[in-house]
This record gives sequence, C-alpha cells and structure tokens, in this order.
Amino acid sequence: MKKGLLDSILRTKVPIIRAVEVPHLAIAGGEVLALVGESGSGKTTLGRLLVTLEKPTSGEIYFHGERVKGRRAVMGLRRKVQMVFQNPADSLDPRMSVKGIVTEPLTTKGLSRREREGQFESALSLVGLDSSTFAERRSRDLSGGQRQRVAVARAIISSPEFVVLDEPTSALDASVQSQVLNLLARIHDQLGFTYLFITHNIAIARYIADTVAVMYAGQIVEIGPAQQVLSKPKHPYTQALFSSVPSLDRKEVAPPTGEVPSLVNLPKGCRFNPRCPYAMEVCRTTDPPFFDVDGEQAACWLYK
Amino acid sequence: MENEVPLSGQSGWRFTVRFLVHDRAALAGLVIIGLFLGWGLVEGVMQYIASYTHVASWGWKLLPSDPISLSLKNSLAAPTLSNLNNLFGANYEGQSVLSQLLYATPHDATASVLVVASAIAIGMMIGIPAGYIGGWTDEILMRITDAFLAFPYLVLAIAFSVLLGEGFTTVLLALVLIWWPTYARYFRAQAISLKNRNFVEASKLSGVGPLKIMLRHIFPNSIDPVIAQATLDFGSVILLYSTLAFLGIGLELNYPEWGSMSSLGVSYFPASWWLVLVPGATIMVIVVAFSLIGDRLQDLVAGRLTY
Amino acid sequence: MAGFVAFLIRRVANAFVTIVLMIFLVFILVHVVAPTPIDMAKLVSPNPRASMQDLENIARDHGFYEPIYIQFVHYVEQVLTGNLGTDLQQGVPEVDLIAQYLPISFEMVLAGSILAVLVGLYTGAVSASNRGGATDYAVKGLYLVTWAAPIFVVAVIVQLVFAFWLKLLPASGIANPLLATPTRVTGFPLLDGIIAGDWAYSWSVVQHMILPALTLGLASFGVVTRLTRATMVDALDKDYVKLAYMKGLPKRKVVYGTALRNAMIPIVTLIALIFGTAVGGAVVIEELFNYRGLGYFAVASVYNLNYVAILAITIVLGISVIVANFIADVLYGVIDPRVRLS
Amino acid sequence: MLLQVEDLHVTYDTVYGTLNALNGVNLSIEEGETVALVGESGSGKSTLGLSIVRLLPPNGRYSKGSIVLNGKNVVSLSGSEVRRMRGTDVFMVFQDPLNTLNPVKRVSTQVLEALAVRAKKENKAFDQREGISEAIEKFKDVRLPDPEVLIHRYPHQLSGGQIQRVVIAIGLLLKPKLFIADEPTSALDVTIQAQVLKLLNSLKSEYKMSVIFITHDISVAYVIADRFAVLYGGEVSEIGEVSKVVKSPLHPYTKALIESIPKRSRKEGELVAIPGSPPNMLSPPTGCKFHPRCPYVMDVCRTENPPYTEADERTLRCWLYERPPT
Repeated sequence: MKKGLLDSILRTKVPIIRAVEVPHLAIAGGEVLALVGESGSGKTTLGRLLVTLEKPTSGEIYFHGERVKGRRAVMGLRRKVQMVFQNPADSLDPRMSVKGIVTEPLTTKGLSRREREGQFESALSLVGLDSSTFAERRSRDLSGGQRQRVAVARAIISSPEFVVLDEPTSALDASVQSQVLNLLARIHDQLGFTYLFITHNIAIARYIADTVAVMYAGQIVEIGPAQQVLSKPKHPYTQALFSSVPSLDRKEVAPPTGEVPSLVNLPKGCRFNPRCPYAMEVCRTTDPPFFDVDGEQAACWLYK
Repeated sequence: MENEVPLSGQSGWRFTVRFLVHDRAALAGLVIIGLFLGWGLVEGVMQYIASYTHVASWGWKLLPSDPISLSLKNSLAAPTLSNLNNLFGANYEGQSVLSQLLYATPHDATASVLVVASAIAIGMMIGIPAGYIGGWTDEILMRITDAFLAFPYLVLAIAFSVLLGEGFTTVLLALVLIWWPTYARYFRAQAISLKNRNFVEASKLSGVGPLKIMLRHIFPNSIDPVIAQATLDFGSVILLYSTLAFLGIGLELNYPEWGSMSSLGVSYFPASWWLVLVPGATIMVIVVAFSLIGDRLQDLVAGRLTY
Repeated sequence: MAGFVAFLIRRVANAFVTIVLMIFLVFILVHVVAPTPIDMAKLVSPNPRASMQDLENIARDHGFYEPIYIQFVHYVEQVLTGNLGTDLQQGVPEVDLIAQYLPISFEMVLAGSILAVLVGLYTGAVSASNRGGATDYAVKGLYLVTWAAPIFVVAVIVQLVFAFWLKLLPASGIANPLLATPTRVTGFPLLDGIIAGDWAYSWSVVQHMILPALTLGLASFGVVTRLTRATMVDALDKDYVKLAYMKGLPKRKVVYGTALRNAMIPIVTLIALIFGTAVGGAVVIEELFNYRGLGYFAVASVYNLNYVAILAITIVLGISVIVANFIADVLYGVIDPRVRLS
Repeated sequence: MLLQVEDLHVTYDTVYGTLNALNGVNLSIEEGETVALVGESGSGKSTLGLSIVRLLPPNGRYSKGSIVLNGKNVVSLSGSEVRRMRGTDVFMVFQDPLNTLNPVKRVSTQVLEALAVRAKKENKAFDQREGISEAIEKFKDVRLPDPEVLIHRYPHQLSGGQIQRVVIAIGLLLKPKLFIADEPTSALDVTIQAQVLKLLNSLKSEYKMSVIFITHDISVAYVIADRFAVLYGGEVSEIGEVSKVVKSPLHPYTKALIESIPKRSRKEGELVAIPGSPPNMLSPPTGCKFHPRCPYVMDVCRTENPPYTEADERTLRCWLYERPPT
C-alpha cells in the first residue's frame, strides 16, 4: 500500500496493464492475417506494437528475420510499414490538402517534384480517385468513403511491405463499406503487400483473410486458416463470439454469460474460464498453451 | 453521425468571414474594430512622422484641434453637436476630448495587437513542446508557466513599471509577461489532444521527425481556438492598459491615454460627467466589439453553428 | 482513495515548486533592475539621499556582496519564513503591514467574488437553457457591457448612483470613522467587530463593503456567465440530460439539478482565477472607494517608490493565487467522483 | 394503434441553410410490436426517434405532419403534457453508455428520481427505501450482477453493458407503452451486445411493450424486430415484415444493403457495392433521393419523388413498383 502510494505520486503505473501477451505470432509475406476480437481484447494494441507506435514491455519483434530494437531499427522499420486507422475523419490532417497528406511519406525520401507528382497520381488512381479533382481538396470536403480512400493512398504510396489496417471500414456507412473492402482486396491482389487486418466483424474477416487469429483479453486464443477457423471454431470463446454475432441467417443470438475481464484484474488460469461452459479444474489454475488441432492452433485445455 | 455529410466549399476563411458577416452583432463588431485599427494605423503614422520630422503639428493634422496645448477659454466646455471640436466636451485645460481620444488611439491599438501577438508567439514556443513531448519537459515548462500565471496581473504590471521605469514600452513588456502563460496553456492543451490523433500518428509512421510534426501538424491545427481566444484578449489588453493608465502607470509626458483622461476627470464628476464617461464608453464599445467577434468565433470553433 | 491522496500530494508538491519558482522570478527581476550591490542597496534604503558609505553598509548588512546563488537561497529562506523586509516609509516589518491590510481586502474581495460567482452561475444557466431566445440575448448584452466597461467607470457610476443620488450607502472608507475600532483579534474588521460584540461597528463595516464588492462583482461576473453558458450548452446536449427529461422531470430540475451540477466542474477552476483577477481589480476599487486595504497600500507604494512594499505585495499575492489554485484543484476532486474515486 | 406518424417533416436551421432531416415520414406501430428503424448516417433515424419524444435540439422544428402517440398529438402538446407523456407513454434509451447516466450522481439517486416522478403522477406517497428495493428487483430482471452493491455506485464504476441495463431498468420501472432504443448496443462489445439484445427480446414479450429499435446494422435489427422501416435521406423507403424484407427486398436500396454484407471469401468474387455515398441533406438530389446510386434508375426517378406504394404486403417508395399512370 505504502509503495503503491509512492509509485502513483511518481506517476508510474502501479497495476501493470497487460494489454497484449502474445507468445508467438508470425505473418508470412503477402498474406492477409485478420485479427478478430472484441474492443478490449488488445487487437488494436497489437497492431500498433507491430508498427512501432507502441513500445512492448518485453518480448521481441522480428521483421524479415531481423530483430527490431533501438531507434535506428525503429526508424528503418517505419519506412517499410504503414497503418490505416479506423476513423477516417481523424486520420487526415484537416489543414492539409489531399496531395500534401498523400505525399507526406515521400518527403523523407528525397524525390524530385516530378517523381512525387507521378507517384501521387498513380496512388490516387489505385484507390479510385481522380487526382486532378482531389489534389487540392481538404478532408472536410470529402465524404467518409473518400477520406478512407485517401488514407489508403497515403499508406501505399511509399510501397510499404506491411500494412496494418485497424478496422478500416467500421466507421463507414454500410453502403460504403463494401466499396472500400473491394478496393482493399484489389490493392492486395495487385501489389501483394502483407496485411494485418484488424476487425470485430467476422463477415469481413471471412471475406478478406487467408489466416484468422482470434484475440480475447489480450491473448491470441486461436489461429489458423480462415476457412477452418470460421467454419469450425475450436476455442470455446471463438464459438461463443460467433454465436453472438447477429446475422441475417438466424433470428437468435446465443451470447456467453459474464463480462469481458478488465485487463487490470484478470482471472487466474485461462482468461476465458469464468465464462466458459466447458471449464475444467485445470482451466482455473493454469494458462493453456497452444495445442495443434486439425491444422490450426487453439489455446484451450480441451485439445490437450 | 448526422453531421458527417461533407459540406463542400462551406468552410475555411471565406466561410469564416461569411459566418461573421451574417451575424448582425458580429458584423457591427467587425465595423467598429475596422474603424479602431484603421484609425490607429493612420494616426500612428502621422505621429511617427511628427516625431521623425520634429514638427508636432503633424501629429494632430487630422484632428479637430491640438490635443496637448492649453486653451483655457474652452475649459470644461460641455458636449455639443454644433461644434465638432467640442462634440464630446472639453477638459479643465480646454483640450477637446474628441481630439484627445483620437490622438490616444494608436497606443491602444498597438498595445492590443502587439501584446496579444507576442504572447501567442511565446505561448506557442513553450506550450507546444510541453504538450507534445510531455514528461519532464512538460513538468518543467509548466511549472515556469504556473509561476508567471500566479502573479496577479495588475500587481505584476505595477511592480514591473516601477522597477523598470515609466513608459509605453515597459507597460507593453509587462503586459506580454502577464499574458503569455495563458496561451502556453492553450497550446499545451491543444498539443496534448492533437498528439494522439491518427493523422499525427500517420505522419510519425511516415518517418517525419518531432520538430516537423509540431510545425506542420500541431501548430496549424491548434491555432483556431487560440485565435478565437485572442480576439477576446484584444479587448482585455485594452481594458488592462487603460486601468494602468488610470492609476497613472506607464504614462508618457504630454500624451493623453484613455485611462488617464478618465482618471483626471474623476474630480469633476458628476458635473462634468463627459470627462470620465466618454473615454470609458469608448473603451467599452471597443472591448464589446472584440467580444462580439470573439464569441462568434468561439461558437464556430466549438461547432456551435446554430445558436 | 489512495489515488486521491496521491493526487493531493502531487498538487502540494506542484504548488510548492511553483511558489519557489515565482520567488525566483521576482529575484531575477530585481537583479536585472539592480545589477550591482549598490543598486540593490538603493532599492532597500529608506533614505533616498543616502551616502555611498551608507549604501555600502546596507549592502553588506543585507548580504548583497554574497555570490548570487547564496543570495537566492537566503531570499527564498527569508520569504518562506515570513521576512519580507522593512518598509521604507513606516520602518516596520513589511509582513506586519500586509497582515494589517490583507484581511481588509480579503473580506471585500471574497464578498465580491461570491457575488460574481452566484450571479454568473445563475445568468449563465438561464441563458444556456434558453439559448437563442430573448433571455439569452438579454443576458449576453448585460454581461458584455459590464465586463467590457472599465472597472473605474463602473466604480464611479456605482458611487454616483448609490452613494450620492440615492444616499443609500457610504461612498468611501472601511467603516464609520466616528466609531471606535474594536480590539484587533483576527485582523478582519467584520470578524473583529462580531467578536467584540460591537454591532454598530460590524453593521458599518458591512455597509461600507457593499459598494466596492458590488463593483467588483459587476465587473467580474461576466467571465463566470460566459463559461457557465458554454459548459451548460455542452452539458444540455448530453445524453444524461435527455434521459433526465425522459424520466419526466420538469425542465427546472433538469437544468439546475442535472446539467448545472456537471457544468460546475470546470467552473470551480475558474473561481480560483476570478479570485486572482479580483485581487488585481481590487487595486482600482480600493483606490476609488478609499478602501484602505492591500490594493490601496499598493498604489500608495507606487507613488512613494516604496520598492520593498511592492515586492512584498507581489510575492504575497502570488502565493495566495497559487494557494487558491490548489484549493480549486482539491475542490475539483471533491465535486467530480471520477477524480475522487479513481 | 399505439403510434401513428403521418407525413412528418422535420427541419434543422443551420448556418449552412435549412436541413430537411425528415421529409414526409409515415409510420405506424401496433401495441406489443417491435419495429426497427434501419438507416445510415443522415437518414434521419435518430431525428425520428427524438421527434417522437419531443427532444429535438433547439434548432430543430416540426414543419409539417403529426405524431399521434396513445391518442395524443405529440407535436402540439404543451410543456406539462409533454412531461406527463414522457416516462408513462414513451421512454427512450440512448447510444453512448459513457454519457447516458449523470456522472456526478450515484445510480441509486438517478433511479429514485424516476420513481419519485412516477409516484407523483400516480398521486402516491414516495418512500425511498421501498424505491430502492423495487429498483433492486428490477435490476435482477435485467440480469445485473450484485444489484445491492451496484446501485450505490457511480456510473464510471460500471461497465458499458451494465449502464445500458441500468437505463433499461429505469425504463421498465416507468412502465412505458412505447420503448425507443437509439443504437443502445452499437458501442458495446459483440458478446455484450448479444446479451442486451437477448435481454430486450425476452423483456418485450414479458412486459408487452412496443419497441422502436434504431440501428445502422440490419443484422442487429433482424434479431430484434418484427418489422423493418428502412430509412434513406429522411424518407422511409421500405416498411415490411423482417423475414419478407430480408428474403425478398423490393426497394433497390434495401436490396443493395442486404447484398453488400460479405458472405464469402474474396476468392469467390467481389462484393456487391453501392456506388457513391449517402446524400448531403443540405443539398439532396431531386426526385428520388436514391436515384444517383440506383442501378435501376429511370427518367421519372430523377425528377419526381415516388409516392408511397403497397406491394407484396409492404409499403415502399419506388417508381419500379408504381402502377404505370393510366
């Protein structure tokens, strides 16, 4: 108690919030990995960790087999990764023109004006916007869908190898969502980036992903080929999540009981055990490791 | 969600002006401020020529009469519509109140513009790094700001002008010292809320360094609310400047100030009411004018576009 | 609760550092003005025509020949132990003079600030809940005019109307000079009068306080109105206000019971600021109402070039503003359960 | 008929000009029925909800039409009549759990406020202790854990799902005939959203309330509603039984909305996408509001707004289903 008080005066965080704990996650080049989970699950934090917007407390990140550590490595990695954020209204500087926003990643590369101009035009045409119409517009003059297209153009203009897409369509209107999803799929086919696609929407994960990883309370609980995870979920949480998602195929939802645990106060053992219908003795004491099941991996004692 | 519709071509500078002009009160404010600053500039130039050429009459060429020499015949003349010189009456020395008011305008105009502009400049240089970098930089810069902010402004201005000697420049310096901490706080708050915005993070990911981010993203996006506040502060500076003059602080020899004109009139109050009330009302009208614009701009910044 | 205690301790530390920094600023200011020990001696010498020898003695006595950082440590030490120098005119310790004048001003400023806050909260709430309506415009006009009027004009008009025309209240002084001053216990005239059971004197103090406090309140309530209106407009748009309406509560209860309670939170911080400004504004008021408090003393010190007094007043008022801010921070925590219980 | 909205027009005065948020909305709700208002941003779905409870923002105006709720026209009620209507005839739950309860008051205080008003309306004495125990019972009904502890907390100590349950409980205590929920689950986690939807589904049959459920998500609406009213550009484009609408949507907008939900992997083909974006309601398109994005657009759509038509047991506004003029 005494120590806690002193610590909080000195502004160090007393309860260490374990936002994400991921023992091992590998993404192959050119693949689309969808990270599926609820809002407190840490999927956004994981995405931000991978693009160095957040620093890990411990653990290592390897890019092309090389460890990312120290300022130089971070700056080097930043040149090869990009991120598209959830809220398009927030991700474009309201004071800058579309051209200024999209070409900003090029300013550190020492290109000539003509080269920049050319790259701007091709980036904009890739996202389906006419470069001469939109070059001088500001964010406020664009619709939500157009803003997200501009954000995508900025992410791809410097030809990154790895793009994190953090719920890129969830702030958009239903009728605009599919336009942007089609666009993202098309860009992936043409340019072959590696995508980390963060979403809470399972239908979108099914559409876009090669591999799906499901997160719960800061941990990945299941990972495997998209078809398999989505059609036959293994982890009880994944099953509960899928039966909670409203869908036009059925008129019922079957949610699990209980609340998502706060990351400050996690349950002992498996983090899902208080809500799990199959909880066993071992679940309440020991955190399960990954077990191989039918070509995918699930962190659940049921598959020991 | 309902406001998400794009409002093409209905923002920016042109929109701001239209937004102000459409509000009758703000339009009146704009006109008054235009007259005040415009006249301040013209008369200021005339006085500059006078001091440069040593021909005193240049300074009052555009006025109804010489605001400084005595004209005892005219002593305490009441306001009258028939004589422009005595439109607002005359003081004990017989000097026209109108001429003195107009003669003193450049000082007030300069004070408001210069003090607010320098306060913004200093506040920006302290507040933006404090907010954006955070940590110990923030702690240190903010304690300094708080220390300045703690001085009751009138007392600091008094202490300052007593210690540094009388004069217009001293008062300006004191006013800047009083005012910058407020702006440092505004800019800091803005920087803190902006630094976690996605567009700043996106530009971080593009390899843009902190200095450039502060200049290119943080500063331009934090200036709007600051300008709205500054518009109100132009008025506050004039109020404080006149209050100091009323107390006799920072006066220059043979130079009437709105505040000191009022102060000299107090002993003739209420019989010669115009000596206190005319300069007082002038100050009030100009401060109200700045407030009308400032209020409207704050509505705009806060997105209160309808009421 | 531990979080709140930690929050308090951090605020105390902050306030202390700020006070030391403020003293440092005054110290620098003085040393810029008086760079040599002799210049410093001139500032604190009661005799403006002191000889060079006298000045050197004064400088030695005050330690002006010491290295600058030692002087600073001494200075901080002196200020914090309540030694603010000896007054140049009256030859008594400055602390005693301030202890005499400060309570007089404090009483009046407190009354004026409370008036400003009450009127400001009420008018702000009324205009926010009728935004766009006639009441809103009327309130706006009222606070704009009173706020924009120079305080000396307000003071002169208040004096004219209430003291000279209506002859309701006295125009100057702290109390009727014909009444005997009760024995000094607290230094606050009103409190001392009540303690002594001298009702005639206490009533006279109240009467003399009304006009200066009214002037102060008139000049500063607009700031409260403006902020209250803005925070209220935001609060009235919140879902919890709509929910309060949905419960079937009458508008009066929703505006004052729900929205105003929430809008009050940021206003607490402003109240400290009001107090700071009021102390400054009091200088002019005390001068015009011949109200012999700290502001009156400050102006007199300016005319007498009484440097020691001016520095002492600056430091004391600076410290009181920092303390007022600290109190505001604590109140903020008390009002907002989100801070208190985090 | 519990609620009958007829030819409702609502406008907002803004500095950009007058915004026509609702343009001739017709909607009726039977007792015990749940209708979902489905639409995207700018469709006017929230405005419709707020106008039924007389909570339009100060710049909003009813410019035409009527809302008859339980026999009274809401548009022309006096202030005290509105107060009597709120809580007893209608109750509304809002979207953002963070702002939906007053942050400076304990949950108990906020529940008791509602109970005090109810007691006053029924001319009954109000007892605090009884009120608390009644509230705790209701908290159990909405499956709140530890209601005895929770009721004495401040809102920031509750989770988003718990807050929405508290508000629903307040609504149930007031026993309204019509319960309006404006996106009550869209800020919640998927599993919590499902819990709240399930709860609402069981409550509405238990309490025999009519419910208006406002949402942008047609799948959520499908789970909860008996009928859909699909809104576009401040107009109702299609109203009908949920299963009918989902199986065979008639209006091109509804059709596109349902088809654009991803169902397969992208390897099996692109998604059906609606081109363009929702209309800017300050300068809406002429004629049918959907015509610039409609694949079946005809000449008449560009100039004239379609009237309400009946087709296949539902009401819709589309020229495709209008009998050719004779």
